[in-house]
Amino acid sequence: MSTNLRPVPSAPESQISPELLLRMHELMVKARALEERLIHMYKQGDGYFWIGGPGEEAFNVPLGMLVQKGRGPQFDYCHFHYRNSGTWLAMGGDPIDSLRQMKNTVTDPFSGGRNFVGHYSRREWNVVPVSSPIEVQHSMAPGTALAQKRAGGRGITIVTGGDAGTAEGDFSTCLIWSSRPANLLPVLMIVTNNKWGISTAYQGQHGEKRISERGKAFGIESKTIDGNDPETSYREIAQAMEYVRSERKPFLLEAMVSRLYGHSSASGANRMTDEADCLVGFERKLEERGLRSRKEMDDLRARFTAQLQEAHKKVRDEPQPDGKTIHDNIFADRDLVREN
Amino acid sequence: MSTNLRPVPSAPESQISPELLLRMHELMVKARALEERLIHMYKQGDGYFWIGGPGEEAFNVPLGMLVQKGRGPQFDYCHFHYRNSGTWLAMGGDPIDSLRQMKNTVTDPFSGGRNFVGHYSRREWNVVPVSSPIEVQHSMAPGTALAQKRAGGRGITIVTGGDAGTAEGDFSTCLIWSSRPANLLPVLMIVTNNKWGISTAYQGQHGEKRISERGKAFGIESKTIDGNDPETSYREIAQAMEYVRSERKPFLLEAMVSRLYGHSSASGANRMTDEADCLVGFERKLEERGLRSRKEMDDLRARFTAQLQEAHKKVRDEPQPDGKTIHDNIFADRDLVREN
Amino acid sequence: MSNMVQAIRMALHVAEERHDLTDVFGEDVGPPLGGAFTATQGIKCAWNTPLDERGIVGASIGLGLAGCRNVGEIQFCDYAYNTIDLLKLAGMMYWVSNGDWNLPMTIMTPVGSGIRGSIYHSHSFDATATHIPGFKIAMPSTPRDAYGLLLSCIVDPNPCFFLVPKALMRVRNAPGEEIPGEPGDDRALSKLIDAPLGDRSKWQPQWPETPDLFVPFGEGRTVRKGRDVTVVSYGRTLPLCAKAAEELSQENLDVEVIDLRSLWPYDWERVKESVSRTGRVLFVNEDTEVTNFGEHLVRRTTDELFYHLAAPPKLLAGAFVPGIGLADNLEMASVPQLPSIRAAIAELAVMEA
Amino acid sequence: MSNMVQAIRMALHVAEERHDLTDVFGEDVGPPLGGAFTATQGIKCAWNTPLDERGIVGASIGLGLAGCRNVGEIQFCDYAYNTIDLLKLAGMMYWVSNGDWNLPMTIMTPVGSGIRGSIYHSHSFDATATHIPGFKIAMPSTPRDAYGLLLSCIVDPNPCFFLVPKALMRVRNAPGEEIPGEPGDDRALSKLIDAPLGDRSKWQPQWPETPDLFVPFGEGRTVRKGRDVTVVSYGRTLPLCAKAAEELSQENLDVEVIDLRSLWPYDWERVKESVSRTGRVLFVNEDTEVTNFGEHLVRRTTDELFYHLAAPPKLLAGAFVPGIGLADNLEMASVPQLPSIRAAIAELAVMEA
Ligand SMILES: Cc1ncc(C[n+]2csc(CCOP(=O)(O)OP(=O)(O)O)c2C)c(N)n1
Ligand SMILES: Cc1ncc(C[n+]2csc(CCOP(=O)(O)OP(=O)(O)O)c2C)c(N)n1
Ligand SMILES: [Mg+2]
Ligand SMILES: [Mg+2]
Repeated sequence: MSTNLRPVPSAPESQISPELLLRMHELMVKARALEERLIHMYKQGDGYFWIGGPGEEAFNVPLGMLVQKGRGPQFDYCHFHYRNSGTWLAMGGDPIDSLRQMKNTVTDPFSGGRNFVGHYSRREWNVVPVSSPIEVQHSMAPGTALAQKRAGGRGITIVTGGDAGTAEGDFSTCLIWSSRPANLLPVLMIVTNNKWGISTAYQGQHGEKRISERGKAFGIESKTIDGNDPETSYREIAQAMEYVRSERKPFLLEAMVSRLYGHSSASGANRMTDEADCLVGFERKLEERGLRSRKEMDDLRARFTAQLQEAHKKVRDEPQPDGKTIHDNIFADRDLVREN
Repeated sequence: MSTNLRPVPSAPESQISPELLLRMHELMVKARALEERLIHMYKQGDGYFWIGGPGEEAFNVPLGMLVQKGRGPQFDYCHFHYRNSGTWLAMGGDPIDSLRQMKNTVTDPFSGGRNFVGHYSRREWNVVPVSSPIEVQHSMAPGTALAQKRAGGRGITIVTGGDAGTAEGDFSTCLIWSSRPANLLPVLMIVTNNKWGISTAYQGQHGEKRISERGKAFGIESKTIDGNDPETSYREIAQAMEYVRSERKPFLLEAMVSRLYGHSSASGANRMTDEADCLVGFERKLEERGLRSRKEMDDLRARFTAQLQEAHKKVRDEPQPDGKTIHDNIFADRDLVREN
Repeated sequence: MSNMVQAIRMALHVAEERHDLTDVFGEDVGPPLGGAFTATQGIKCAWNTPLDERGIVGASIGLGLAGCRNVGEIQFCDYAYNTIDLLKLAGMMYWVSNGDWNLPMTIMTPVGSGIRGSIYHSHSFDATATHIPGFKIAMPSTPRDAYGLLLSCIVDPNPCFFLVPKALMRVRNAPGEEIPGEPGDDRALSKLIDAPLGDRSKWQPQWPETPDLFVPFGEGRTVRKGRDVTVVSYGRTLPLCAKAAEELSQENLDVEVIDLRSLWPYDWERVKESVSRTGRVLFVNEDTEVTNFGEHLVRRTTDELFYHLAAPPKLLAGAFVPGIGLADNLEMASVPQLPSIRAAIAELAVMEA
Repeated sequence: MSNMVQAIRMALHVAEERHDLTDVFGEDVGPPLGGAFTATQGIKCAWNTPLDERGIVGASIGLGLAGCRNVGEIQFCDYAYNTIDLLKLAGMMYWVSNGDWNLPMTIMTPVGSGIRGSIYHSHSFDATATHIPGFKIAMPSTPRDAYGLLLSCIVDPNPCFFLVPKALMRVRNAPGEEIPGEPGDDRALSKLIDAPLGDRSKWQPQWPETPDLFVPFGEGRTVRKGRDVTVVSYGRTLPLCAKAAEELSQENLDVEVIDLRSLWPYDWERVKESVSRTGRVLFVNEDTEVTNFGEHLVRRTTDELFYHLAAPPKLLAGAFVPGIGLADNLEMASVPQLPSIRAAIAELAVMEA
């Protein structure tokens, strides 16, 4: 790894309450168990493709806990990419729905079996459809933020993406449109930097010392944090969000994270041993601080694993969409997004 | 104008020889006379559309004088935009050819009457076809620079564009591809900042203090200069070029310039009174320094004007392309760019 | 009586006053210019964007997702070709979310030849647009249709393209086809709604009272009835087809001319009924002729009407060349003109069955 | 015997050794992966780019302008839709400079369905590509054709698309259609040129000696002769058409199958000769069916062969839906499959004249 990517110093001691830490841990375990189940499904042939966010839980879970979820410009708009399962769960998503999308059942609430796993979408929560093309969400984000700026209130637009994806012009579009002096926009731009784009290493492709520095020329507040530490993540995300909510200005947050199972099932979806596991680190801390014992944590993990196994069984029996339905829902006849 | 755009301090006293200054002046006058003739042609109906670079001569002429002109990777590749007439002339271009393109005659050596005026192209000189879509040249520039890096030598790639155009993703593409640690590229990126994109003022759209600062995050050497001063321009371009030629690394040069006749004929092509005229300033200096008298300058101007008037008459009688030729030159049957 | 840009302006005004249009935006769309063709002068919600078409389409999608009816302009359709991925995403938003997220948005853009715009200001967009599922596509040939179609685009809960034929920007309505409420006198209307030259900072438009008048999607217009040949067109070539038909009527040829007006959905019933009667059909548009929307119409014709045809269905379209050259001869040779249209109709009329 | 990815790899190797290919580049194209489909493993001049398709197409143009024969890969054609403007520019470089600057470059990209790639990894690109003037377009359906067509693309002095049907990446040549010089044994070939799992840093491919074998542009291949119906296809659907023809031969239907192989220029003479004989033609491809290249072929057929037709020329193509859904049923219903192709041929064969 190039010196560009020296480890990010962690933030000072936490002020986060023990309850919150435990809740965060629970969600991280749940998210990991979900991803492991999904990988298992893939390997069993219960789904054609897996992609997700194992290794990013320490960042994605706090993010989801801090999203102001709801419908319309008073709430946060979420333009996620395909590694946000932890965020989704922390927002209150039901893991079985991810299994449904994995198995492309008609019951998949995000796309009815049309889209890949991890491609969330829910109008009730302002989660716009995740799409596979890298970085396009960054060109759309200013649009929802514009509506929020005009509406007043504290709703913000959150857009996430990976490190390699910042090479697309859309990343630059988001920087430019969010920082226009004529209309600064409440956009929280998040880069989860796992130092890889599929098989392509970060260091050969990025002349930037840190991706977050790309905000500086535009006067955008920017920061790079250790996304492997959930306490740091929680605090930093909360701080960045507060800035965006109250100042109505953009913020660029880069989080250094791990990629624990490689890129996707296309690269085998096997456990990497050379990447730090945020869950291991966090659990050690919780144990040291006497907040949760190893046994409690193992039980928790076992409980989620069992629940997901049940869910898997259930989903296996759910129906596949009918071929004739491909023509359904091409055009809407009502303006659903404007109805209350 | 916002404080973002405070005037750029001029460089220290010139070391440029009087001969060079006089040559530069002559070319600036010639370039101005050419643009004025082209505008005149437009207003007379001898052409459908005018666009060009009056007001940018103090930057564009030195640029053209410093280009290492020739064919193939040992020479400079030029990816120009539509305001580089001064550069073209300084490289040795014949002004009558611009008139031909203005009048879309079959004799137009750049496109045979197919393309707008100012859309230069010449393989012998490594000048790739200027295209109207803003900023696309920035995505192509890394390609010629790659060939040059591999070929060795001192050839560089020069790419020019306006201020507003830097909002396109292609500008960011050029920054990123030129500064890849795996292969730094000899690209001289030039932004001529006239503080306008057609009718849209700079200050509402640019959060950057200076466009050149966008290079910093990528470790790209960057500078903003007063492009209205030909001595500064010459020195700064020479310095930037020397860096790119010898270091084989990118450089981002922003030049503050004037737009003397508005955007194009679409906005009337009338002389603006609120923009500084680089030629006026330079002529005052030359007079003060006793290098060229007012009378000599007036004569020079009159001579070019007369020559261009003659050329205009000549071009008026040259034939238009035949409609049947639209199908010519769609596919090449020989690899001309590789033949010597 | 309004020309097409004025009609567009009036529609935008009506939409921002009565139909919750929140944003009209694009390069040079806001003050002081009000659009490269002046179509957005005096619109209160019009604003200037950065020079970034991906940002424009992206913002249009984002605004639509947030429930804001909006019109994003691409200054010339020639500059939309780096956004096809985003347009495709817009077209699939409702489908991919299986009916959860619809997307109200309109992309307005000038298309086609006719102003000696040379290579990068003369493109057609109908072939590209009709190949993107999930969009409704309108393309007027009269100011009144521009008014009614644009209003339909704006209130539609789906992504729409509003394609404006550049060549017809200054064309006026035929007598009797005014927009109700607009002054009959051109000068009077201009005084009310055209921004003055020079300083415009204090200018306020005076809008005539014009009604909601929706030209629905999928409803073509039979511009001229006829027995011998059916001609189907839209945009710049439509009035040329009508003119050719009129001229040919003096040669005893009775030509029916249909203005498609909306390309998706399109009025197949009208085309079908006509071709079933005439047995001969010519489709005319100016996009380049390979993988052209007119070829879709030819295919549908052979699919459904083969046994009604008295002659092969024909397409007259733009030459398959990389661009439209600047010189007059080049432009004229590249896209259908009155003589070539007339000749194509006349030839088709006498083809053996 | 090679499969299609291996054939591509061998062609790239031959081109870098003997035909001045200087660069093969794109996302994950260089070591360690050697391409999402392994098509660039072991190629010395292959390198990884930033994740930026505009940069890839732009660099390909720039390299070509500098005289470097190059192959730029777009990982999936679905991700080329933000580069259409650049592709159009490439296609016009020679024309706009009136014959001064030709542009050798190849854009290679996997296309189509067949791997349950869902919405964004299943797109076809033939409709889009054939609407861009100035490109030559190759689309193989066998490894040997992939080898020969890719070599033709690389040495061509013009921009070329090399469209690789994803579904056929692992398909092998029919017996007797090997690439001369390749080992007949699959395992032997794999040992020579497939990168090993795990650490590849010390791996070196052992290339078999394969010759220059150019499949020229504009030359289709009659895969099967027949008297009753002509079927014209390319890419993924071609072997399905051949299979359908074989099955239908047992029902006494004699079907001719033509593999177009190159979509521009295309072998019209071959199609024309065949349709003149059979009077019936079905075009099959999997791009969405509105403004589809097959519609161009239908149009040309009615234009030139109307009076030879015994039945309407038909097109079987992809459904006009925003994407190909992930679930098996959805994919199968979205693009032509063996049963639908067989049915379409059978139906056409008995249509009344
Ligand atoms: C526009 C586009 N190009 C290429 C791809 C193929 N692709 C999928 S993920 C990926 C790498 C993404 O890397 P990064 O942005 O760092 O995100 P990560 O997967 O590492 O979280 C690529 C190239 C794509 N999905 N979209
Ligand atoms: C991609 C694209 N979008 C829009 C246009 C229309 N257009 C032509 S020039 C221009 C403004 C360019 O401003 P800037 O980059 O500052 O250059 P300047 O003309 O001021 O030198 C615009 C919007 C275009 N030519 N290309
Ligand atoms: Mg990454
Ligand atoms: Mg400018």
